[in-house]
Amino acid sequence: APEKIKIGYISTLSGPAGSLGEEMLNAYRLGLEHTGGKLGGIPVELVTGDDQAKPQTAVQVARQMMERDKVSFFSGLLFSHVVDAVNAVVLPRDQIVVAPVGGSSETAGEKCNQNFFMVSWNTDTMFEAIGSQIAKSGIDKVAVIATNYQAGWDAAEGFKRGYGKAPTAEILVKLDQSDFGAELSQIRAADPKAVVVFLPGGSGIAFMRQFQQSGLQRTVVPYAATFQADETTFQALGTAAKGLMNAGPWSPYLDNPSNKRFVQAFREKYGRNPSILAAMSYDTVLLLDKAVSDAKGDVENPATFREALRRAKFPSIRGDIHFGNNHFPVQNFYLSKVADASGGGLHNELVGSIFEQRADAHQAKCTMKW
Amino acid sequence: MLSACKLQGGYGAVQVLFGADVQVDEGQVVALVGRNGMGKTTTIRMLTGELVPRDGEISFAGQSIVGVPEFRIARLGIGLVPEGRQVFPNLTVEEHLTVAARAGEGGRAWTVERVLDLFPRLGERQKQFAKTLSGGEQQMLAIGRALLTNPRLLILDEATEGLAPLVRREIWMCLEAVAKTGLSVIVVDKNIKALCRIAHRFFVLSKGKTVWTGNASEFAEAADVHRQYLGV
Amino acid sequence: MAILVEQVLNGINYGLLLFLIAAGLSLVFGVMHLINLAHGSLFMVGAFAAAAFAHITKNFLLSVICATLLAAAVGWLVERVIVRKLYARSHLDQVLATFGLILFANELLRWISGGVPQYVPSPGLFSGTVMLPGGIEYPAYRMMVTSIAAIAALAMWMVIAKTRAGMLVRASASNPTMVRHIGFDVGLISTLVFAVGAGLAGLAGALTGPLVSIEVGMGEQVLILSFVIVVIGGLGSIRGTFLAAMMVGLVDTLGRALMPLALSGIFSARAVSSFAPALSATLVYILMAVVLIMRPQGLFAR
Amino acid sequence: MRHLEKPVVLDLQRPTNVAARIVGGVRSYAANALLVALLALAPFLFESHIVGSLTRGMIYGMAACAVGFIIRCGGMVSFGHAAYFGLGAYSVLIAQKIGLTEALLIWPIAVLVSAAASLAIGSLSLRTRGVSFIMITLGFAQMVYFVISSVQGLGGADGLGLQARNQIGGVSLESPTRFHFVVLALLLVVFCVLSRVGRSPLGMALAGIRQNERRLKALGYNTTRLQLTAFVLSAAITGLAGALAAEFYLYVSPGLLHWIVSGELLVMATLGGVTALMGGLFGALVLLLAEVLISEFTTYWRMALGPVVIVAVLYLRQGLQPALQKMLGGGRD
Amino acid sequence: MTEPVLQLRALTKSYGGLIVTDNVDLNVLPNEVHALIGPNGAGKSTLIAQIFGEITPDKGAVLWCGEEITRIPVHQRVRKGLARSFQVTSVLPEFTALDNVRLATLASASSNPSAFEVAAANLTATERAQTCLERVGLATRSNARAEALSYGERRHLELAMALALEPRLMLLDEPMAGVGSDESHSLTAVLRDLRQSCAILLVEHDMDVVFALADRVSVLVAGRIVASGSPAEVHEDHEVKRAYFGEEDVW
Ligand SMILES: Nc1ncnc2c1ncn2[C@@H]1O[C@H](COP(=O)(O)OP(=O)(O)OP(=O)(O)O)[C@@H](O)[C@H]1O
Ligand SMILES: Nc1ncnc2c1ncn2[C@@H]1O[C@H](COP(=O)(O)OP(=O)(O)OP(=O)(O)O)[C@@H](O)[C@H]1O
Ligand SMILES: [Mg+2]
Ligand SMILES: [Mg+2]
Repeated sequence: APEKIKIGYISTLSGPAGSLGEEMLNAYRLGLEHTGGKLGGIPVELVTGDDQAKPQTAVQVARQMMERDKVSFFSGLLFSHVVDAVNAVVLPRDQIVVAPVGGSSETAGEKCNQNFFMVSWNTDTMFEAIGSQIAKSGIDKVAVIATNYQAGWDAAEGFKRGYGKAPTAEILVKLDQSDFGAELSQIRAADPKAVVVFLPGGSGIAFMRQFQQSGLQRTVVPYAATFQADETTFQALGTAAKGLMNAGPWSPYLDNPSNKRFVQAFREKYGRNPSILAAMSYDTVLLLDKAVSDAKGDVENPATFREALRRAKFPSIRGDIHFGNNHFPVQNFYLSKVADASGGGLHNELVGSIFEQRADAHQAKCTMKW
Repeated sequence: MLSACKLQGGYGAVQVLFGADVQVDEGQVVALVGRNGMGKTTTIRMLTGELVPRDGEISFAGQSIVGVPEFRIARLGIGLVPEGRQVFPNLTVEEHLTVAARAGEGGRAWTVERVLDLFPRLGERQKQFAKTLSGGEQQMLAIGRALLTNPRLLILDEATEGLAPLVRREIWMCLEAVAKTGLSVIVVDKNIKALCRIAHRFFVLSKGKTVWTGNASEFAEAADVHRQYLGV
Repeated sequence: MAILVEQVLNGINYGLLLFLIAAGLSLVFGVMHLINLAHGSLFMVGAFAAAAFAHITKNFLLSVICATLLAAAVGWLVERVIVRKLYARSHLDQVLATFGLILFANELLRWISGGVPQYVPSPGLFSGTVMLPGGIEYPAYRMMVTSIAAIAALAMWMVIAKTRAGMLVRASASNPTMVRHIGFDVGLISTLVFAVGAGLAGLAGALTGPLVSIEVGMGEQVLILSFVIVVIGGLGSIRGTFLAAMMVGLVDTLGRALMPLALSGIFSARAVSSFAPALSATLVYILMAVVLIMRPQGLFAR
Repeated sequence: MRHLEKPVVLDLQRPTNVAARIVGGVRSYAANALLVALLALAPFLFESHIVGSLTRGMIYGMAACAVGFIIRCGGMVSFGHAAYFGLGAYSVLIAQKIGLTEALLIWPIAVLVSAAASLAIGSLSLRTRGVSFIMITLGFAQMVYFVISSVQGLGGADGLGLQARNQIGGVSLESPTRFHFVVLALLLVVFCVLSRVGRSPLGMALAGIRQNERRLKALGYNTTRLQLTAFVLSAAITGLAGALAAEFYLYVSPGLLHWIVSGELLVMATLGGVTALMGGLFGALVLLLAEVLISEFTTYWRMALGPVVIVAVLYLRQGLQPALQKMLGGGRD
Repeated sequence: MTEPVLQLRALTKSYGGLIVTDNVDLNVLPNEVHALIGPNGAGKSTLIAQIFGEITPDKGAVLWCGEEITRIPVHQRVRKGLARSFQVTSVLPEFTALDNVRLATLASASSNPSAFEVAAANLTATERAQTCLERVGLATRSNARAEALSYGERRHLELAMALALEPRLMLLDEPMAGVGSDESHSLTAVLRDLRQSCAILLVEHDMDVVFALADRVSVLVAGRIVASGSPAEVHEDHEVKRAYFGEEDVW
């Protein structure tokens, strides 16, 4: 076993999304604090690199980490296109990637890889959960609005799968759109009871604010994935977030010892609940800690480390989870609702569970067996 | 009223003036003559503050104006009709006159009406943008604009350049009329004959240096000066 | 039919908003011939400042005024320290230096704000909707913003076209040396114009704040669109900028609304829904290309 | 272009003495020669990641030199060269998708694709001049950006990875050193072409167009066609650089087509000095190395870069290459 | 009678309501100097620009040796043998005088400038350029940058550039503007020399020059030709006196 484990931590640390990267890095560090700065008992060095949310930059950083820093494995990724780019240069060289977030339907399906592990979710599964929840509550007219790119298409597909049929209106908008006058009029014309939103970054914030001002909020219930409606966006959304229903595999109010320790420690440090991105980042550390210890520290041997990751029974803050054959988790999904917090501000109230031990829909397309 | 002594300087490292002098008294018309490129325009640029002399002294109405910014000098009462007209292409004739107008003292002050009386042609083209005026019209506009700032000293640099004989004559007649109002004038021109009619005093520039000064009759006599410094 | 009317209204609305953003840019270009890439950054400063002032004063109107003034003050400072040295330079140098300003401004604001998107509440009075004739329910805040933009447009046109100050500004645009010769301090005029342009950008940012996400980098998104508008309108022409902003607003909005319908006869639903947004995003640029090919100097060249 | 102070003048009066000519030649190319030597020796001197940065710098430098070329010759400020850069890169992606792996086939295709696009875009854009030209080139580049980023088969807005680097006649380019030398060789070829064209009657006419287009027309030159020729040449080179970028990153995404890339290429060209043949290369290397070095210490590295760029523009008016050349003893390239 | 090199037939151009060129008929014979005079704003420069192709006329035709060229672009007209000078000097400021002229000789040598030969190596072009500079008396200044030349020298340089094109007709728009009297003499001499090889359409306000050079004079007033004939005839023409010269000659 090596004396020290070097983690190649690539994330978006500058630019508009830099704050998300920072939130995740904070949680990752908190996780390492809780494991005593070690993984499986071996001291850890965190080598961080900023990808600027650009795949090309990420490739540069990843190469540098492999060649100069000789990292043991990669972690810390945020955006799916950056994950794809890093995977392209890293996986063929038998380096293992354990990403907290950023999995696309392709990496879960045809492009699944034995060296790639996704700790959190697949975007479309979350929207599958939303679709299924809306269907359950008997809503018959739904509008979907999503950004016109792979993740947006995944979200729309996932929704349809869960909902069981096509929505009344499906609107795709360009990346970074900030004016939604035309779209809100279209939604109003469709007269839906719910609107499902997948607009990443500032686009989503702009939509929610204009949605609030349009008066549609009185008749239409907005649904989104939890990572769009949590502590990372509350400040920017203000009252526009209130009433937003959201689905995800985790809530700060899940009742298990790991989660309690995490949430409490995070609150002490930052004075608010952790976001779901922070949670996934923290959970990654818990997974790695267990896997390294199972592999007896032999992280330099991909086969051993891979097996350990696959079968790690770690004390996840999400409770009971395990990896499917595509290295994406099989887990529960919960419904939350943004509401006023008792101490002022907003929080994500846990409403109930949607799916139990749900595997994503792409597992069948992945040929990997283990 | 204005006196410039031993002006030296030029553009960056290029020295153009090597001791140019000009003096103008109240109500006097002074002609500055010399061949092409001898530094007439450069001298004027120093008088109006566009260039700062490396050496020499300029005083106007009893105060030194070396290093004073151009717009302050203009406000002290120096009006310029520059070489090449320099009208504002995107302003109409009317707007030129509005923008330039600054109140002058007494009943003799120039007003828009008086300028339009002097140049009836401008009155006909009040709404036209200056870029669409012909050369002569632009020249009239440039003179009108300078007059409206109600200067105490008017400087004209090649005001008849590129104009038809008829218009040229018109401009000369206007200048004569203007000079009669008691305004001090410095005029640069190639037309020696016309200058002799209106100017009281002559300064001849050669290679950036004032080489001859004298009054109109002396100048008319000085055939050698004409030959040597003016090439006629 | 009603939806079409509503979409036209959306387009006009968006156009006026864009005008407010582009007006300052057009003014500065028109007078100083300066390509100011940092205009977007001033827009961003306005939005962030409004959020901060709203936090302190709890008063929307006050925060907008303060933000506008702050942006104007920043403009004043930037003009005196940096921009003034750029007037006599090539457009290329201007692009480069103001690009440097963008980098700096973005990082500075990221550092100050912690990189988290900011929030400014929409004012209580305008948080609801208004009922327009024809049964169109419309966000009151948008109506307010666009009326302010319309007033700003009118005021700018009046000042520039009708007042002596406006003439002076236009004169400085074409021949600053001659303006000095008739007794005006062109340096001061430039500083003032730049500050007014910055103030307009700040006002636009402060007013747009409640509609969008106030975040670092918001300036660059509006920057390109503003330049497109200024160029279509004819460089430096406020009237042209106004017309171009309306055209862009309408083309963009109607494109987004109608493109899927237009394509749906031809392609499969999947292709339509993914291709329509891309195509409507290019519409504005197609509009610009067509205008420039027909009239290289823009709609209203000076 | 109002203020390109140091013009491209064809000096007739070269020293006649051969020795003096050689010494003079070496001195007036000193900055360029040093840089090329540094690039050539880099794989033996530096760690691999620094070599990687230099390779990247050469790729962007090639594109920036092409951008600088049409400013110097033809007075065209293009804000849309990202389109040709991106098209070159996407050509590689598409070629690989249809099963090609021979670089000597793929790269010319990339060059042709970019050249063809620039022929169409350029002939429309060249109806305008000045700021309108800047904006219309940007407009066309944005169209290309939005269209390509909506094509699902090319990965949409996310882009796609390449399988591996292409080969030259069966020789793999996977080795960073080998790839570095291939890029360097291509860069030198590009410089030869640009230098030769710059001294030709065409280049002279183009330099004339920058100064006074109306005069050139009055001399009987079809100025628009000459400008189009230069524009297409520049775009073709940029396309080659784009293809190399695809090979370098092994990942192609619309980010390569984004207007910010056009802006960065302009910044590189100007920072390095548009009057200099190799200005763009200097600009690109300095900018990218600064990014790599400063970002080691802080994620706020742009806060330092901004003022550096501003100061460079205000006080280093000619750009880096001429300034360095002056330090090394006179002459120009 | 020889065929005119240039004929204008009912040429008309207006801006908005203002008719700048009004039904102008004009011809220029080979090797004649045809002067065009008229008050400021009469439309002389506009007419020159239409002949040269920079402005497209609304109506009428421009004929070159009998062939219609009303709508062909500038560079093709230059190839046919037209050249012009500008009312405001127009040279390439960053080039040397020699390179300015060489650009002209290279243009006349081939319609498509080569991209791969070295311009400086084209010795014939260089020699011809040098000859043209000599003809206008600028040989000693051939290596000075154009921006460093004096105004009068720049005027001469412009003529040299026009000469290098070996035109059959030169359009000269106020070649004497801004030039002092001694230089104006030398320019007049150059022009007199020039008429050996080509026809000249001369716009000029300096009547001394006009009467020294012109074979024929046409007078343009408010866009219309009001008189045309030999210099002496035009000088005595009543209409012209009223509109252009004015009655008495005190100034
Ligand atoms: N901006 C400038 N930069 C450098 N040199 C200049 C500049 N302007 C003029 N010069 C030079 O200064 C000298 C004097 O020029 P100036 O314009 O003062 O002459 P002038 O007597 O007015 O001539 P003209 O009769 O032609 O108007 C000339 O040799 C000219 O080339
Ligand atoms: N683009 C335009 N729009 C409107 N009017 C114009 C335009 N161009 C020229 N004009 C008008 O056409 C008339 C003729 O102008 P032109 O420049 O041809 O005169 P000119 O005879 O050359 O005068 P000068 O001797 O002063 O140079 C002028 O009255 C001018 O105002
Ligand atoms: Mg002069
Ligand atoms: Mg004229």
